[in-house]
Amino acid sequence: MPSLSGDVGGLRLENPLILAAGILGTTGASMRRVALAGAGAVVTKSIGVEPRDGHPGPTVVRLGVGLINAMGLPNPSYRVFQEEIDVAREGGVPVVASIFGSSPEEFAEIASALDADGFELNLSCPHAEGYGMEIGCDPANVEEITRAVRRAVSVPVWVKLTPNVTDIRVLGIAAQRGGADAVVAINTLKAMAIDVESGYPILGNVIGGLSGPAIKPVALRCVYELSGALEIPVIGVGGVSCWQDAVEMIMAGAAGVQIGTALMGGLEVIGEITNGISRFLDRKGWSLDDIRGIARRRGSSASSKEYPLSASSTTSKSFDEGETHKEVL
Amino acid sequence: MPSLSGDVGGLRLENPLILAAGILGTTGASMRRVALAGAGAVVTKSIGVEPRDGHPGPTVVRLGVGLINAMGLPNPSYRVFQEEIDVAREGGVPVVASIFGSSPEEFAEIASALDADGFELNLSCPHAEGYGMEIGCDPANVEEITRAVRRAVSVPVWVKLTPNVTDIRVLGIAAQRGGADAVVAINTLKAMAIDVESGYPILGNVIGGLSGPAIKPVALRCVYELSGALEIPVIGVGGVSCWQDAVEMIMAGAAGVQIGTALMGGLEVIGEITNGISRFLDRKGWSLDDIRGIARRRGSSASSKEYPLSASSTTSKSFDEGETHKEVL
Amino acid sequence: MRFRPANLVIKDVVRETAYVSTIRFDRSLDPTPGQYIMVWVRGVDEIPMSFSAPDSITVHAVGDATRALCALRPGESVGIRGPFGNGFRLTGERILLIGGGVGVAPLAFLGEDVKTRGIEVTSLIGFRCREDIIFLDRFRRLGDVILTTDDGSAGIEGRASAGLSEIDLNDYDQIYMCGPEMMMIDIIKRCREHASRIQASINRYFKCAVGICGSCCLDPEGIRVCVEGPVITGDRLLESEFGRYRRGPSGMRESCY
Amino acid sequence: MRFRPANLVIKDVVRETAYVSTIRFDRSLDPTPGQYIMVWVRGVDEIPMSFSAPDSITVHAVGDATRALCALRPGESVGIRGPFGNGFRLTGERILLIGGGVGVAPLAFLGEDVKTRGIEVTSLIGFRCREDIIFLDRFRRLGDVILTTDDGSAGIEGRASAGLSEIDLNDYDQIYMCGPEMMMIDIIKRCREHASRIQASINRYFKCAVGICGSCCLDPEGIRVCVEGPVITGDRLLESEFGRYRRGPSGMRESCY
Ligand SMILES: Cc1cc2nc3c(=O)[nH]c(=O)nc-3n(C[C@H](O)[C@H](O)[C@H](O)COP(=O)(O)OP(=O)(O)OC[C@H]3O[C@@H](n4cnc5c(N)ncnc54)[C@H](O)[C@@H]3O)c2cc1C
Ligand SMILES: Cc1cc2nc3c(=O)[nH]c(=O)nc-3n(C[C@H](O)[C@H](O)[C@H](O)COP(=O)(O)OP(=O)(O)OC[C@H]3O[C@@H](n4cnc5c(N)ncnc54)[C@H](O)[C@@H]3O)c2cc1C
Ligand SMILES: Cc1cc2nc3c(=O)[nH]c(=O)nc-3n(C[C@H](O)[C@H](O)[C@H](O)COP(=O)(O)O)c2cc1C
Ligand SMILES: Cc1cc2nc3c(=O)[nH]c(=O)nc-3n(C[C@H](O)[C@H](O)[C@H](O)COP(=O)(O)O)c2cc1C
Ligand code: FES
Ligand code: FES
Repeated sequence: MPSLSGDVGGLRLENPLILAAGILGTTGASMRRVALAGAGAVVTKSIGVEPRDGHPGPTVVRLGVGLINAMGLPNPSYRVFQEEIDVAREGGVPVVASIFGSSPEEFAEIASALDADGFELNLSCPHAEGYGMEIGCDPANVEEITRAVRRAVSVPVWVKLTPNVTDIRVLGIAAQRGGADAVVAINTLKAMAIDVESGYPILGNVIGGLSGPAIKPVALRCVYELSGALEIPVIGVGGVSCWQDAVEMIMAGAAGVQIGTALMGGLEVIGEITNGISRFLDRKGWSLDDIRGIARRRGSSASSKEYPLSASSTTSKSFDEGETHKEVL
Repeated sequence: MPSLSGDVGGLRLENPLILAAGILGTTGASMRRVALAGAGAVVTKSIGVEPRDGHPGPTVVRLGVGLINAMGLPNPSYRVFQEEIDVAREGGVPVVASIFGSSPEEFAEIASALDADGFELNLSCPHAEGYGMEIGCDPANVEEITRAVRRAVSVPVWVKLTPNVTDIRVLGIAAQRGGADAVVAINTLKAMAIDVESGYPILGNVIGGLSGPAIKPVALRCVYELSGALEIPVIGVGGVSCWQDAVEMIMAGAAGVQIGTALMGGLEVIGEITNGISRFLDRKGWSLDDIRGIARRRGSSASSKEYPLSASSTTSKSFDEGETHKEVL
Repeated sequence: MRFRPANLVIKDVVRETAYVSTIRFDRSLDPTPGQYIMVWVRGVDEIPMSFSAPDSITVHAVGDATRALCALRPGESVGIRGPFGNGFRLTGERILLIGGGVGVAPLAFLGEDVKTRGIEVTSLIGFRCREDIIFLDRFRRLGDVILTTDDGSAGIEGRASAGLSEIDLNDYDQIYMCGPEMMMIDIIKRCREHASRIQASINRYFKCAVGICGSCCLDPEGIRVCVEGPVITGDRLLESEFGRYRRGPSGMRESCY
Repeated sequence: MRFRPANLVIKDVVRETAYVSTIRFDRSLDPTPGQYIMVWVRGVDEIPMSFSAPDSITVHAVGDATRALCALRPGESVGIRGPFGNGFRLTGERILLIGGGVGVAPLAFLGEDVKTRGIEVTSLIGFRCREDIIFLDRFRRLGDVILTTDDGSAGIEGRASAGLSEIDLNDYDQIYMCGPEMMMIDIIKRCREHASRIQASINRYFKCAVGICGSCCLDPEGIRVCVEGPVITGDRLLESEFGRYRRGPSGMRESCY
């Protein structure tokens, strides 16, 4: 089996599959469980300065194509969160603390206070007033906040970007300028759902963020655009639910791949994806490095109308039809 | 049966369901066929100044959650398109010409030359260099182009907006200021797909636009935001594939609803949706006006934590479980 | 599969006590006893509720959402997601139900469900006082009932555990439990040797109810109570945070009550 | 259901003539004769191709994509979407196949498919010259063959229609046709009275192949040839644009050839 280990945004990971922020990340025990289920690293729930209960329910709407959530950044504040990080670390993989704040100072305050293997700056949550994408849409904020955290800590700093902008590359460049070790793309798309029987918006917060298979094509485009524009690595997230999705992300240029909504189907999906990637590389005789960003190299030949490179010299028989892209939750 | 007729963006329609631009809109005969299948109005393929063959194939990627297309605005130019509009009009419903250009002058040139029941300005196509969203992301362009067409013609002018921006309301306000009779939201989301067997981006143009069920939650949010910010009507489009989707759009504030990708399943869906809306209104004893924008009125009570209004006094037995929201293609 | 909240019309609302009402819907949701639904009281909140029958929930009005729920009238409706969760696993020929307060609701449903299969049911149910008693008739129809009240106004005086002396737990193949956390942990600890035969329906703070947000996770295993529970066996509870602490909506540890 | 392009590895490429090659894949796609696939020659374009057998296509190199396709070697692969379209509808006991050029490909597949069901097959196939002839052996194995060449270098001299005099169309329950548009419309017009018994596989400019983009629509009914075709009956073709004009990639009308 080919090795899946490598450096992802300044951390050495056994495999590139990472638990996404806000998914089973409230308690240390649950992150430890995800780590033991095979994740290469885990990211915590986003943690702020003060405790927050989050938005009233419903906080999620499940759709056939994904999930809309408006949790509202519930968290117990960084003051009580170190113990959760410590428990999560017993899982034996790096624990990245996702943090949010309303200013560079708040971000730096939290990052300085927590001992974690890395920090992910949530500049992208689409449903919390005064936080997340409300400040993260402005490249000047992104740069300044990144720099503040970069100065405050010595571990890797990742910046999680919102796709709800005209050009995500501008945000990526700002993060890079601020000293980020990697960008993470994407957070959820601003979305809503209405209950036709009553006319009520379903989410307690009316507007929330769309995740799951629906957003994967958008996430992939963002990863492709960012990896073409940046020198720092890009970590892909959004709708990954099978190994093919993860391979697509890596082919678009991702150094690592985060997984969130797909865990709704159970933690087994982690092992299924990492095994799937291994089997795929094995069948093709490729390494992770061989396929990372391959879409850009291939894509440029498309426009130049060159003769195609041979896609594969193995027979398609080895491609199990049962392993087709699982497009829906 | 309750009446579905009414004014939509300056046009009197028998029902609010409208064929979306670029869907079966290349030939007059095919638009006539869609009209005869029950659409309240039809919008043509986007027409430009010069003939364009469009992008090399593949031009579409079908996913479980939707479709990604990069047609590349193929069109025979407005110089030969009047005959198609004339044939389309034999369908007995208004024919709206979708047009695109790279400047206010080009837009005005095309609009002045065509005799149609209305114009829809494509300021939102995400995969054609120099056109569509490349110019339509800038509110100044939107306003200027809208004004130029508004001056050139006397029929209703609709402006189709891109969701690939931070705040779509800014574009809506620009269109309104330019004199638009309505805005149409949304065009597709910038997206891509990669073939894992070969590493090639699937679309000939690499990047395309995502449509279908995947984008409906985003479209709904855009319609909700726009209808709260504008005085002119909003026409909703994006992922509508069953009557519930159409009702959701209207509840979010849409005056009319366009349908595109769902026609992949056959033209019958048009009748299914309009019938579904009628039956729903009938069962509830509501009119289209009663439900238009209801989500905003309900939504505001959510935050004030008032006691709930009764959703319905009919029994849920009349809600056929077979009629659940069809979330996937 | 249905994903969005379904519209459920209320058929009737029966006031059981001053603070507890049973809300019956106009159709059954075909749940397993012990399963729950997320009930969306539109404009207020969405909260978890166990079934007290295939077509009803029994609600203790303790806050905004439960109060709003109890104030709904027949013909009005709620949105529901579910049924969710594992529910009680039926095993054995003779079973014991131990319930406290509104926690007796899912047990009454369970008892009625298993009774049709010829299973022998004994119930031990406790309330604060005579006025709080609910479903006594339903339990009597199932078999022997031991009743306790904290103030002795009916039945044996004391917590439900006071009724334990009336029975021999060895007589039962399985023990099903639902009630206040301190009551449940107290009983589980008293009869540790039977812990693996105890199935307890527990409460944690549920938000997503689909096993993804992490709000309901039980230390130290990280059990997602919303999907792997709400019914957990006594032996697993003994090794957990249960009875020591729980987490509030922010994820902050709180004492349990 | 599979949505994305499937990866198909090429097993062998048989050069049939200077410009025509048969590309055999390493597995069958289980098509109905007359159905087609969208073949993605990666880095070049995606084009429609009829099946010449359950596991092969036969390609006339006329431009970028078809040339690139014919240049692929065994072990290389293409992406395919499909099978798409209606395919030929089998009806009757005695059938006639009328093909021209590379258009004979789907007819050879049809003939071999129906032969296993004991249907009597006669073929009338035309080519420009002796060097262009393909699949003559396959058609001979099916039954009587009438061969024409434009230059008379083999068989009857003239277009395929020149061979019509050799047969009585009344002998056939159904007539299946594929070839150049002018050849097909010419024959359909000559035997108008049989038009409803003619099934012709026609070409239009396909882009999406899922019935949504409108590129392939046939006037005046707006038939979406990619999903409702590519096989259309002669009587509908007589009432259509077929043989008068077609549309290019921009939607512009062009003369047919
Ligand atoms: C699986 C399960 C089954 C339940 N079944 C029943 C039942 O059959 N009958 C009944 O009366 N109650 C039941 N409950 C408890 C019920 O959900 C809470 O009483 C209710 O959520 C309180 O909401 P509120 O807005 O009225 O009160 P609040 O004032 O919001 O809260 C009162 C207390 O209820 C708890 N609570 C509030 N929201 C939630 C939530 N989303 N998830 C879990 N706990 C919450 C908190 O501990 C809080 O301190 C059940 C809880 C769970 C987890
Ligand atoms: C249903 C159907 C089945 C076909 N089956 C076969 C077959 O079995 N064997 C075979 O050799 N050819 C077949 N063709 C024709 C084949 O698709 C074209 O020859 C091919 O697309 C040419 O592409 P190119 O890039 O090589 O040439 P180009 O230089 O791009 O085009 C040459 C000509 O081919 C036609 N064409 C190009 N692209 C398309 C397209 N996407 N759709 C339709 N026509 C197009 C145009 O008329 C164009 O003028 C079929 C076409 C259709 C619609
Ligand atoms: C229930 C839920 C909670 C989330 N909470 C957070 C969060 O606290 N911080 C954050 O940066 N992203 C959060 N996200 C976004 C995810 O980390 C991820 O970016 C997004 O869901 C897309 O990935 P997915 O499709 O794999 O879920 C949350 C997503 C969901 C569904
Ligand atoms: C194949 C295809 C072609 C399209 N062409 C156009 C176009 O020419 N002009 C335009 O404004 N929108 C075009 N669109 C966008 C649609 O009009 C519509 O905004 C979008 O598809 C979302 O709606 P849907 O989900 O119902 O398809 C096209 C969409 C598709 C799928
Ligand atoms: S309530 Fe979200 S994981 Fe259980
Ligand atoms: S090719 Fe697009 S509709 Fe037929």
